[in-house]
Amino acid sequence: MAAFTFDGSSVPFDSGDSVLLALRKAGTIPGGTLCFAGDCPHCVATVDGVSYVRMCQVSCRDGMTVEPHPVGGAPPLPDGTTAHTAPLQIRHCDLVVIGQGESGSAAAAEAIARGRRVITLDSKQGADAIGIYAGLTVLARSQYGLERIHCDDVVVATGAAEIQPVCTGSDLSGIYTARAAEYLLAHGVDLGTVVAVGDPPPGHASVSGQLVRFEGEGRVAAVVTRDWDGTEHTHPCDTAIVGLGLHPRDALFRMARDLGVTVVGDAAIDATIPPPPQAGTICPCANVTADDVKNVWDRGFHEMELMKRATLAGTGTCQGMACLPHLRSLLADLGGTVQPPFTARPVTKQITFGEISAGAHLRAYPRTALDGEHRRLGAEMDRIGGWWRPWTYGDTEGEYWAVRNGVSIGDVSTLGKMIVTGPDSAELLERLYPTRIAGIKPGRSKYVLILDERGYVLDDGLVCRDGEYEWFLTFTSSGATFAEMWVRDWAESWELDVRILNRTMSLGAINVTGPHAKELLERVGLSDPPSYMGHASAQIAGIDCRVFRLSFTGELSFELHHAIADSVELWRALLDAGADLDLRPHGIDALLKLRLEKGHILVGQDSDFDSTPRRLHHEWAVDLSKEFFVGKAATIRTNKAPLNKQLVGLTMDGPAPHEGAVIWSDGDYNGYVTSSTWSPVTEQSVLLGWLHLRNGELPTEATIEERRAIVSPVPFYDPDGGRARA
Amino acid sequence: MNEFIEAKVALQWQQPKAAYDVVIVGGGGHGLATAYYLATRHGITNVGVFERSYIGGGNSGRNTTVIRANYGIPEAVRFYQRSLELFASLEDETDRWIMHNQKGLLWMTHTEHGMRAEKARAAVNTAFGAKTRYVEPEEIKEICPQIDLSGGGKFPVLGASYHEEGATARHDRVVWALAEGAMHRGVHVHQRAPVTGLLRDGDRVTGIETPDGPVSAGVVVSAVGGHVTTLASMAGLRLPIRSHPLQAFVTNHYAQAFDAIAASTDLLFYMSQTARGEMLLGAEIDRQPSYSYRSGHHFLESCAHRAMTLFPFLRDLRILRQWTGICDMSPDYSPIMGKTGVDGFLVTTGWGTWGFKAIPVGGEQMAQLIATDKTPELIAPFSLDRFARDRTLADRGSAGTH
Amino acid sequence: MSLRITCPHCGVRPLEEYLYGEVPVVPDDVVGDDARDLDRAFMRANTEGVIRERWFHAMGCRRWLWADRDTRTDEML
Amino acid sequence: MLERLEGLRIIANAQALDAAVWPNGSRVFRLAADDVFLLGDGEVHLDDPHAIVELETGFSGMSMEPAAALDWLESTCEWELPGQRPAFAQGAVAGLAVKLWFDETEVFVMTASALAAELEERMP
Repeated sequence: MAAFTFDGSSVPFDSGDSVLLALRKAGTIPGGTLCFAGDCPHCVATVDGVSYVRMCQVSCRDGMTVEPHPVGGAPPLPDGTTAHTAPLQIRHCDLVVIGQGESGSAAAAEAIARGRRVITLDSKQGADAIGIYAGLTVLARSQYGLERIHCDDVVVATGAAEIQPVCTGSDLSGIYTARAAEYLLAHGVDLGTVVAVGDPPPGHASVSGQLVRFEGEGRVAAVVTRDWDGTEHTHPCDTAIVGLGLHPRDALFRMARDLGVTVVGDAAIDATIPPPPQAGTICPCANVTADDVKNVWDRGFHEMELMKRATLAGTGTCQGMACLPHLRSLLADLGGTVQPPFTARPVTKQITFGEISAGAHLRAYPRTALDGEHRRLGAEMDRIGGWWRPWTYGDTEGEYWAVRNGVSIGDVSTLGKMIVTGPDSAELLERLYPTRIAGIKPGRSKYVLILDERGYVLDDGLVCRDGEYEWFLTFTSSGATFAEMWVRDWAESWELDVRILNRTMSLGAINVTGPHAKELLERVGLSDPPSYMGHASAQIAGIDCRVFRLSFTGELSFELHHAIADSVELWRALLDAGADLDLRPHGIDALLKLRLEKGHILVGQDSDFDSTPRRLHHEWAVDLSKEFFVGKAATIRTNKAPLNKQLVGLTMDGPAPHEGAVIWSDGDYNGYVTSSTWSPVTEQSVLLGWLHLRNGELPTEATIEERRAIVSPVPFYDPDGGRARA
Repeated sequence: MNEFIEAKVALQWQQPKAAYDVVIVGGGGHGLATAYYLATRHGITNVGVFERSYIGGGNSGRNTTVIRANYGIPEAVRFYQRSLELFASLEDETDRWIMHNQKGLLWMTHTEHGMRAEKARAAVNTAFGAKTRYVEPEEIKEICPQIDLSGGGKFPVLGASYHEEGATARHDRVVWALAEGAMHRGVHVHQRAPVTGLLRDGDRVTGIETPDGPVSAGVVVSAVGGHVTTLASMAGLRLPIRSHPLQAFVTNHYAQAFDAIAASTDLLFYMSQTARGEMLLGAEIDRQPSYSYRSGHHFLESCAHRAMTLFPFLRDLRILRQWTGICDMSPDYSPIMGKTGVDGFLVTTGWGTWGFKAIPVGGEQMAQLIATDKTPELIAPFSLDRFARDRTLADRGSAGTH
Repeated sequence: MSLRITCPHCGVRPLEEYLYGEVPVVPDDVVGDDARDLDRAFMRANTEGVIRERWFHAMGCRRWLWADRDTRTDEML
Repeated sequence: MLERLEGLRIIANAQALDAAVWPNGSRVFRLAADDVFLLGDGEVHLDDPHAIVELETGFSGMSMEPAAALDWLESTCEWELPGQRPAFAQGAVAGLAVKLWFDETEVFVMTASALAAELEERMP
């Protein structure tokens, strides 16, 4: 016969039995008034590694393992080694009906007759609604796994639960609600001598009087009732059955009431307020007794929510299904008014992390077309500026020297890139950028800052002009999406006639940099390189490129922009052509070193939330004589305040302090290091950092990691830029 | 009876008076702490706290209970370090159990850039007395054995900043200890007492309107969460505040086994085990401003998934309940405290996602300001006029989520 | 959150496909260039009620749309 | 496997795109009112002197058998797919920005080439 393991013992079962039914048949049953309906918390156990599972809601499977929760304690944290997964199904319909009892079925039939697309969920058929969310969206767990159902309307027809008895002895085993008893009898379970109170199941009569307590050792042995005249009667029994009335299973409705969800049938009945409990456990999940509630009340906790928080009643597994009627009754008795139920929040049926995250994904980081090339070359890849990029090919210093002394290539495909055309394109850019745009001639480029309306630096990049109405813009790698939003937003708000195309993910870019860059590019077909800060179209190794002459590394540099379909071919052609020049690629680690020697800022690393051009020493990139640009009013406004800090260059002997190190002046905090590296070519550590002014003056030196640092002009290397312009 | 039932606190409710020296709008942690420190440190007890719901029913009751001082700028590190110290002694001072538990906070990172940021955090923390150091993966594993350092093969842990004094406390207990301490000394706290308007005499605020009539006040302090711009507008004041939802969820309770507070900036979640044994998780704010307390399923799915990436043991844990708070965000992720330019009207706001951890220090400093009419040095940088003075506090370090 | 927003080009899509865009509004009673600039940069009505806002459909057409939303309920109008 | 697509990207005013005559046999994906991704050979004439017309290799795509595609989309797509054929639709699928073309014989799935590897990992 099929069997499962419970608390180390084998328990046989009949096909279709729930775990709880099989246990009852075997004579092993937990304490508390069992409902066999998934409402009460008495039958929770650890089933196949998942705790807080109601045994009445799980069908037996051969070989399954069921462990009771520790008495008076909590189950241990699992180790996550089970392979429970739930596939995700996303469905769409007009109406979801939750509950397929009489009223639910009728609601569904009526809607179907009107031609609406209806999805029904019924926990008796293994489909538990987890929550109703804005959208509307219903989450459910069914035989198909996790279901996410997007719909316009929801009908809650979840019926009503039976009220649990609260009195001395109500935690004994052998006590059932009326429906549970009916269910057990229907499954042929012998209940022995039965005593019923309240409304009994069919075929049983109730004893008269009011329920006072249950008696017994572990198992119920007698029910004690009291007559109207105070006389107590003891009724010996094997099984006690209590029919105390119903209260609505309306948590799903209450959590979504303001979303236009409707409730029908027993789920819509007024909650029965039972007589105030005098003794016994009100909240079985958190083990809160009637006396506990009275004690807390007496010390001023009169609000339902305060009571809940002060006792934890209602915060456990059943989320108040067992305790809420009694709490309301007791608080009404103590305070004279019936308080509304405490809030209902998702989830209503508990769900595991594994189940809920079915179909969830981590953030995706795009890869450039050269990703495979980097990996083949042994690069250590890292997430940088939202992309996967090569941090180093394993020899950062070698990569560095290749740029300074020879020639090197780097993948800068991640740069934000945008085409702007249209009759108003010049006007748009003139308003967007804080520097003059009109004077840029076709074939020329200009370094630009982007300011927000607060006058703070958001991003930087280039404006390149192709023709009267044609422009190409670049932005930082991490700024591309923002830049597109920003440009489109302003263009729309000014109602300018422009065309905008974000080319970030369509164009690759390879930086060819180093004293031998020109020589290398000549070999692959660039006979007429553009002058510094110029750009031109050219065929490089047979590939259509737009060649930009600029320099971030401080050496002679050309950026080759091309369709990403050609990236690999271009990259390999360059590597081949430069083999005898000791050409090697450089990663981001080397690039950051190279640019820092030149004092080029990295927006986001060297700049901060409040970085005005003045604080960044970039006033040269702002032309306040322009009639208008975004951030102009703010720049004028902030320039009126005394300057308090600036980004400065610093040099030190010895190894580079770490980035973020604190800068001290005369023993006081005076800023922090934003960028820091050992500079091989100048043989010192070079830094950028924020320094506060003292009495309107920048200090000339400072202390960093207990060593002396000198405030120094930038660039630290090749200050007149001769190498980049070579 | 469970061991967590509040067994000592006794709240003493009074009828409202027609006038108080100080009226505090908002009976959450900050409002009650202000009242508590006014009463205990300055002997000012003719104070009325007006709460539109029940005490601690706003963000004080909806947060994720983390206490930490590992911020990114000196002003904030100093401020929150003071709060951390006040929290540590609050149990002794009030003789009430707030379940304060110093656990240590691990802020994991998975990128070179992230390592740089956590090292920077450790540096500025150390400089201002907060105990934070950079730790390598081996030590992370010792502190938090449940972690999968490979991040499911997708987000390997490269390092972390370890904030040794990071702690948690039971949010409600903090509120009640402060409420009781204030009430016991004569402060009036009124629940279900909404403020519907402000009394004005010229430009000066002189009291509040309530459904039960006007209440005059020597000074009115806004300590509300979520609706501060609405209240401030009654004083003719515009604030740089946007209110955003912040969501969280808990599991059922399990035996204590997860000792640290764990967070990851790249994966955007944080997690701790409560005194009762629930795993408590949260993430970042929703991007659009909103006053809706409604929880979403996308947050739940996504946050659960991200957390499982580092902590595979979570897979079989059952989620019990999710909820939402409303966070008042300032443009620079720092609080706004003190005078407003409107006589008789003070604010303590902009608490974003970090209001709980500032409760004692926020109350202490506001009380000092009220008692002395001078802005204490510790909160001078957080004044409202910093935006006009171009002295915003660029604290990317606090733009974390808890 | 899991609201649904109607993109005029793409159709109804969940909120997670969009990025938020705010439309700052400076009241007329804020006067003076610096005061207006400061207000636009930092101050917010933070309305409890219906606001007009912008959403950028990042996962679809990558264009901005206008929407009205009640911040008390998150209902899209 | 998603293959890199080679087409034309055309940004022009909406009226010009509405009026354009597209080459026979080409597929026209209207990404936005002013934005077309065109797969196919031939000349395009547009009544917009400021139109941007560029070689576009930034997308990758693959063809799926309709039943398999719908099966996959049912577990990854939070919005309602178009009912008619042929149809173009775009939005988040498996958490990524995906563009879909439906006709009687296939579902053509496209995304940015930079995310193609990620999308493949998220496909059946």
